[in-house]
Amino acid sequence: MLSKDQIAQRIAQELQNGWYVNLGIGIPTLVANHIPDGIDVEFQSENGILGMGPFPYEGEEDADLINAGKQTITAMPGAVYFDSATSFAMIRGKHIQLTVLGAMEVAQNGDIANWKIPGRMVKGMGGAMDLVASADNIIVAMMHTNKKGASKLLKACSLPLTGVGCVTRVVTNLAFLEVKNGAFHLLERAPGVSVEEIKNATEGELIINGEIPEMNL
Amino acid sequence: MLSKDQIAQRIAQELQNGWYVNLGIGIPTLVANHIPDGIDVEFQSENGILGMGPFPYEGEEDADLINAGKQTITAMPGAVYFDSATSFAMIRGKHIQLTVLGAMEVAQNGDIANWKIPGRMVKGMGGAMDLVASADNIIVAMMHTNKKGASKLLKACSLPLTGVGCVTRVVTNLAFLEVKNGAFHLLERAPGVSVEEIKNATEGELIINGEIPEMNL
Amino acid sequence: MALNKVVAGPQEALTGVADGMTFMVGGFGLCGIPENAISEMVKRGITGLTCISNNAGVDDFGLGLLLQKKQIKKMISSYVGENDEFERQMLSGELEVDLIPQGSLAERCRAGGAGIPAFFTPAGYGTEIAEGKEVRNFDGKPHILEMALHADFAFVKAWRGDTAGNLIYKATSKNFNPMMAMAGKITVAEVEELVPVGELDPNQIHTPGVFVQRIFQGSGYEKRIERVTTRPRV
Amino acid sequence: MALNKVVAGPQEALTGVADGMTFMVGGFGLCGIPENAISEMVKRGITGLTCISNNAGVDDFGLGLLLQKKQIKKMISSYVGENDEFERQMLSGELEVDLIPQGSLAERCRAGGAGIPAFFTPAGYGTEIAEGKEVRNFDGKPHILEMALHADFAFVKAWRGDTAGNLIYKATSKNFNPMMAMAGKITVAEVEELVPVGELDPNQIHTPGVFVQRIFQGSGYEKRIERVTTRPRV
Repeated sequence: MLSKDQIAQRIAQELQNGWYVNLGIGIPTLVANHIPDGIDVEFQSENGILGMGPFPYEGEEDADLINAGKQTITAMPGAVYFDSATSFAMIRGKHIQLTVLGAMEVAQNGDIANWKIPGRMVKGMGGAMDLVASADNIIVAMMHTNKKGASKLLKACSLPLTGVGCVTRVVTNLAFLEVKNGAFHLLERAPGVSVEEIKNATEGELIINGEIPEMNL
Repeated sequence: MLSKDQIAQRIAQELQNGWYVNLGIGIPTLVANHIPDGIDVEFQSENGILGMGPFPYEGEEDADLINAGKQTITAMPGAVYFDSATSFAMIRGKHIQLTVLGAMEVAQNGDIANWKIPGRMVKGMGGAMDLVASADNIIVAMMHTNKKGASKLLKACSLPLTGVGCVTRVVTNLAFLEVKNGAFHLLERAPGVSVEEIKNATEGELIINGEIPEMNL
Repeated sequence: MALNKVVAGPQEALTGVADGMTFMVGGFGLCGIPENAISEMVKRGITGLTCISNNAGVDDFGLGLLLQKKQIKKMISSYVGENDEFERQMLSGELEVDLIPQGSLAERCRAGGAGIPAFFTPAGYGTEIAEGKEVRNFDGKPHILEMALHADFAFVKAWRGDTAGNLIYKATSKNFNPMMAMAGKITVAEVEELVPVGELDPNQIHTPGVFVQRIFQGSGYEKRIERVTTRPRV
Repeated sequence: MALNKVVAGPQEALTGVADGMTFMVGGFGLCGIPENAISEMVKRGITGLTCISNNAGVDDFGLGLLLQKKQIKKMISSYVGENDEFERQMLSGELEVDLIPQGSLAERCRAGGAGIPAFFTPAGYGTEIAEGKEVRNFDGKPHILEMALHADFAFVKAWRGDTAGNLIYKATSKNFNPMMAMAGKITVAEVEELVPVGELDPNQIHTPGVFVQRIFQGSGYEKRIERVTTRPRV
């Protein structure tokens, strides 16, 4: 089983040189801590920065410099600030090569639900709907099951959708999966996790082709 | 009869304090030379400047600083440069209080034709279609008749239109007219020009209400 | 002479605000919010407001101050999740909430300012956001038609501004301010530093003064940070 | 590390250009045009081009150089009137010309870069420009639907740029360059001065590097002036 940090680490292995990347709140944020050697990427935060750097040292926080999670951040050399319309022009216009975000549910057709639970307080979708509607390359980072043990990889989402047919890959505490042709395709197992465990935790159609390797972290 | 410079001068009398103004090529450009005392306005040139100043002194031309007529210009204190999308956001969004432009024909319903003569080389509409489609306050500066002596103030335009029902006022070498309710309303005569002369030079419906004063230049 | 948009302070700047009006309020979270204009709105006790703002502040700051006093009738936002009073009013039905994808919110404000009445975007297609909206395929991909947003007043906050209303924002405090400045019938800009015309490089201005009707030097900025996050010094 | 978009020069920067492609070319008149990229296109002799550019240069400079060699099949522009060779080719039917209102041209480029497939504008309603286009009333006023523009390559020219592709333009040489930079599948930026990352203030960048795939320091800029206009010294 992967820790949240290890989920981020596995996702970071997917980064390619020269990519611009948008990381959502939660596990996705941790991806920035695991950039492989020799890979240069730039992080976008949709509130208006490209070239987001690490959190500032204590005492060096700047109220005018935050990320989309409202955390204080720093800027890397080569960074640039811009307004929200320009920010979503980048996102909608497919200038960002990878979007990593969390989800409550992912369906085998690539649908994602991550913004609303009926009957509960709705906080809003923020930039998630724009991100999932436009990005060609979307990795979801989440636990394989919810707190009650129910699968989050489903035949169909039960919650209100954030976007349709958009998720291309999922990394959970149990597995790395590709979403295509209306099914989850198991690519890798988390260390120490069996195919059987993954099967049992996946409600949606799961395609298992040949021997499934363990992740190499 | 007004000279081209006097047409510009009469139009300049319409300027109000605090206005942003877009001046077209030709006679409209001359308006900037006649700003009345005590009136502060800023000139926009749609290629990307607000706060356009006079032409530079010889030897001080900057190839990177031109107006929409491709002439070298200067910038006033408080000027700002912007891209063409922002420029037309100002125009389309009605942030410019007055547009002055030339015309080949104006119709009594406010239609304007100023970009194309069938059978001749077409140079293009430039920004004129955006300007006339959006501005609430459009003054046309032109000769009352064309080189053949035919009226340019018509019942209906014969040339391909630039915009429909948009012209609010016309200043010619003969007169100052308002365009409303489907007719030209004569407001002022050029010095030494009789109402009769204006009537004869106007093909469109001309409303003459009471005594028509001479312009005060 | 450059135009002069300077007013004495928030009181003069908000001349004409009235119950039931629609307001755009710049900022992302508490970053880049027009603190002085919000305070003045609280002071005036104007009610029945529709506020277009990406967020709704926190309980005791930003738009939260107007929520506390129940001055807001409707919020148009993309994310409103840092505010208990908001939650209470929303669940009780006192507060109307229209949630909009963040990119669509930004673009709808820009469209309002730019004279574009409507545009197509893929954001929200297939979700409840698309309900009742026109859907059209472009290049085989479904998009929905979104309408421009307008406001009676737009309140924006910049870092530096000149007397002609030209504005420069600092870092990520830019966010929604430039588009909202474009879309207000009356745009009120408050700045940390107000300078004479000629002091700002015309090449570096983010919001041209043409979009700003009134400008004043703000005071007493708290510039609160919602989530101070630091890393250890090595 | 910041991303590195630097290529050696125009030759490397234009790798992949081919006959029949669509090109966006920044500039207004001869102001802010990508002189080096245009020269390289002439040198390569690529033909059948569709060029999206506000103007078409003059007879012996700018896009006029490509017209002379009959490399351009179609121009998409708002104003093309400074060019005898253009006129000859247009009247003879050798050259296809699509004239677009200048504001619609700018917004259609931006839309292409911003993932907005179409938008409504009042410009051109009731004229021949509106023929075949959808008309819809908003607030009682008719608007026409305009579509986004895209290009295989966008050539832009900036004043300063850094190795990550961030660009700053000077004065009115900005014009169409920022929107075209957004709308190119491959955007090639040439700059008068190329600097290392960190030298440009992140607050003052006009085109974020994310829109630029290749950047090089240009050379031999003529920066011709179409209409030198001066006033007498008093």
